[in-house]
Amino acid sequence: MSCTTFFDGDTFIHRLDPRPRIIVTLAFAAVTAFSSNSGVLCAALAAGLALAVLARIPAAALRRRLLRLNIFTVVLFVTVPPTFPGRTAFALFSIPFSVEGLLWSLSTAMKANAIVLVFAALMGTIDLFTLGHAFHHLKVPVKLTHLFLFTLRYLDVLHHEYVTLLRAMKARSFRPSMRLHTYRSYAWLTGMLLVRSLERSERILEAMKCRGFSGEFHVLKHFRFSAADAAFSAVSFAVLALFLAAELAGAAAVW
Amino acid sequence: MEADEILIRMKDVVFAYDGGRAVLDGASFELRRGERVGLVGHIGTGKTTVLHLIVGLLRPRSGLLEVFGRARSEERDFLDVRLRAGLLFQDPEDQLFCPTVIEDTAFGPLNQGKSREEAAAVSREVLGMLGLGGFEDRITHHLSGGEKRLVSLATVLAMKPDLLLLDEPVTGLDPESAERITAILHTLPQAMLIVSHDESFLRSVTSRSIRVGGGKLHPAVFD
Amino acid sequence: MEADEILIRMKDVVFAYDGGRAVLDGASFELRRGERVGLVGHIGTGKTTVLHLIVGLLRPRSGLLEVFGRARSEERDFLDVRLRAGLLFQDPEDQLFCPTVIEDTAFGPLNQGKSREEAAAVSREVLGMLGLGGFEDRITHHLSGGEKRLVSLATVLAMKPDLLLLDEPVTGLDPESAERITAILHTLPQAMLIVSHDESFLRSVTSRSIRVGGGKLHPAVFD
Amino acid sequence: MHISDGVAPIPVAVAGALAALPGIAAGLKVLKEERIPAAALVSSVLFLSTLLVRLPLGPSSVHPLLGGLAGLLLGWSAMPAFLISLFLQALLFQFGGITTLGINTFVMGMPAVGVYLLFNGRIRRERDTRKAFCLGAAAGIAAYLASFVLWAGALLLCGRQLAAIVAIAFLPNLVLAAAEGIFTGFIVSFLARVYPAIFGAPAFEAEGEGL
Repeated sequence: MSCTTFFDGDTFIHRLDPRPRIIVTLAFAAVTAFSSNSGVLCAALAAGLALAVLARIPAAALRRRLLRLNIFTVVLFVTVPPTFPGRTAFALFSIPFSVEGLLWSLSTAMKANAIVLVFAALMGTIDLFTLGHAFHHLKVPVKLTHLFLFTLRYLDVLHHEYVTLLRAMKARSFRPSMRLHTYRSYAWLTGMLLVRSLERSERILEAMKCRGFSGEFHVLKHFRFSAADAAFSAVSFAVLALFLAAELAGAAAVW
Repeated sequence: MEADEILIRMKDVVFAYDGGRAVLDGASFELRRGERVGLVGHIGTGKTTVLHLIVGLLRPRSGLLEVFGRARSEERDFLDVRLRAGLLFQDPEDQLFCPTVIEDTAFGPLNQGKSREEAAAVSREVLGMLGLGGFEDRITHHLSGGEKRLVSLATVLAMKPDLLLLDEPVTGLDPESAERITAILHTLPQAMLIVSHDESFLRSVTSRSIRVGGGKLHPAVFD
Repeated sequence: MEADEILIRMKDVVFAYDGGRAVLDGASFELRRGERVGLVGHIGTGKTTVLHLIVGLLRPRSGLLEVFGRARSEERDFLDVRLRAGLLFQDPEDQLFCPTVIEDTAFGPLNQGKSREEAAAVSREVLGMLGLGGFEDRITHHLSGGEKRLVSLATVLAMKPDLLLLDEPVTGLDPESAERITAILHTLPQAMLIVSHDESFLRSVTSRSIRVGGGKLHPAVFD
Repeated sequence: MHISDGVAPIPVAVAGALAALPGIAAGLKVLKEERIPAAALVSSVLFLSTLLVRLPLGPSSVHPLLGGLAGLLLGWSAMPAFLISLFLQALLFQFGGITTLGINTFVMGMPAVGVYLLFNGRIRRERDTRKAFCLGAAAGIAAYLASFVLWAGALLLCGRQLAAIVAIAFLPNLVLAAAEGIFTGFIVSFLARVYPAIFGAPAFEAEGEGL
């Protein structure tokens, strides 16, 4: 297993410049989080689904992610309506569930799902390293970009070390149970990885110095903003503008 | 137990890493009580894989695997194997994770359900046997390469295994440490399966060897 | 430069890690332009230490160290050494820290003050020479072990060094990759100091070898 | 202890981002270029550990959060480190969210920085295993509880109707804080014995006095 997998593929979404994809994702998330209009939320959810389908995100992976998200949604539906003031929709074990509470939970769930879908379709389809490069070109601070890239670079290396050590523990009959021994063993495993990773970081710095490192990082990857990217951006922002207009015009017509 | 009890029986085992081609493709062999068998072959042919299959860290795609007289296929079948078979990893860095030597040697015995006192006692005994008396409170991470190898061996022996699976126990060691380990292996009563590419070492320690190659296991003949 | 110019001169060098006993204790040797010298010795005897001393990652307690004809002792003396001596690390994971292959190979040239275009050009040239054409945009950590070693070598060669310091360049590689690296080393014009415990590899690539042992450096004789 | 997308209204999301920003900037400012690999590798391990370690607890198991440990090891750089690891969690596993990245970074990162300011001086000098364990446990519990308080506060800002969630989460989180403390204590005592220099966050400070 790799910790840095992404939804690889060759759809037109994959071929788009990562920079407009990042910006559109952020704009979409902001507009959706701002919305309360039922029509807009339905449209946002539909847009998210459409993009996920267009990006050919494997159904199983998508289901897994949505399931994880919606465990939280279920918590909302159980906890919010009983305490939300408003008309009673129904009562469960004599606990009243309010209509307003149910609607609030529903709209929150729709927002969350729509954002997750778009996030997965537009940004989850970018290789993480390319994402780092795109951040650089979007003027994210250089140190943050490189912290991100270095974190990614060694995630799988360290993951491999973790798995290997855990396997050796298993070979010595280690089985997790609710004992201090288990907590201690996991803690030592983590501690050992920390020690080794710090030592490795020193070797990396040595390797950097050997190649003349003087405090400056360089990014060589560049992107081309093509006609397709312009079209994608234009359509996306037009749709988002429509969402905003509908939201502002029909704010009264909630549900 | 009978003297010629079969400890390991592998029959037509097929194994492939995820998405890769088969590393083992119809591999068969047997190891009996008291036997010491070498496992030789080029890098990447699957020597380590064989050891990991035996303790269930990897699972075959197909084929039969019997260890200690019982067929093993699921995780819980192997729990008992791991209590009785000691696997020495090639790189001690992959095996040692506790702060001090004695904590590392006591880890296995504690997992076997021994009390702290018992685990400490068996650790001291094994460390003494390996000439590591006085190493108990040394920080494992600060030991030399040769010392780490010896401590790894101690962590395995502390579990009093019936079977030793050793992955390159003397590779890269200075001659002194290598000789020390060779001498120790000579004195141990357990059955052993030893991966090594050092033929003179294998000739000295084992009674026969098996060559891994082309996914199969064959009796090996040294030049 | 003269043909027999001395690239490295070490005389009576003493080195010890913090609080440890001396790893090198009066070590002396010379390496001349065009020479290819092997460095052999058991694990933990200080082979890697010698390479790290030469580029100033470690500093001797005492003794003389001249590289490229000048005595070197402080950090700034070594800045220039590092731009002209290419050190290949034992573990490619430590050396390949950039996301993509071309960024890794261009890292050195950019630090040497080359423009982006020049750095990219020299990277492409070196990658092509090593048979890695088309690897430019590959993510380094997805490469195979052999490919990582080759890319590490490319990152070093892209700096057009006058001297190569190679730490176990073929260890752990499959025979194919090892042969490929051996063949490449044969074609390179640079002087080389190569740490390896593979004697047949050293015999093929180097003209003489030095043995590290007991803190000293001696001419090595292979059996 | 994350807040998901959709829950936070825009003003709260923006406020959260603005609150996190100075800490992130400070963390980047004190992080010297040549310490970036060290900070990145340490935060990789923390990320992996929170993801992969499952501490058995009753019939279930829990993931550690390691805010306290992050503070002890990374100092102010824990802020950008959490920003990155929360971004990755949102992108790869749908924990947290993209609009709530700022709030979540604040919730996780500020307690880490607080622990650093409170405990770092002491942990650097501590060589006694037992005391190191206690300091680590205190750091772990303090950061966990502080994160819980910030999380609860942020959730209540998002809407009064979420109070029930906070109420339900209260008791379990006290137990989780204890598990976190024990786990962190063992890690810290390990490090104090094996590699005390690791608490030099000196590594991640600018020359002289960090901030």
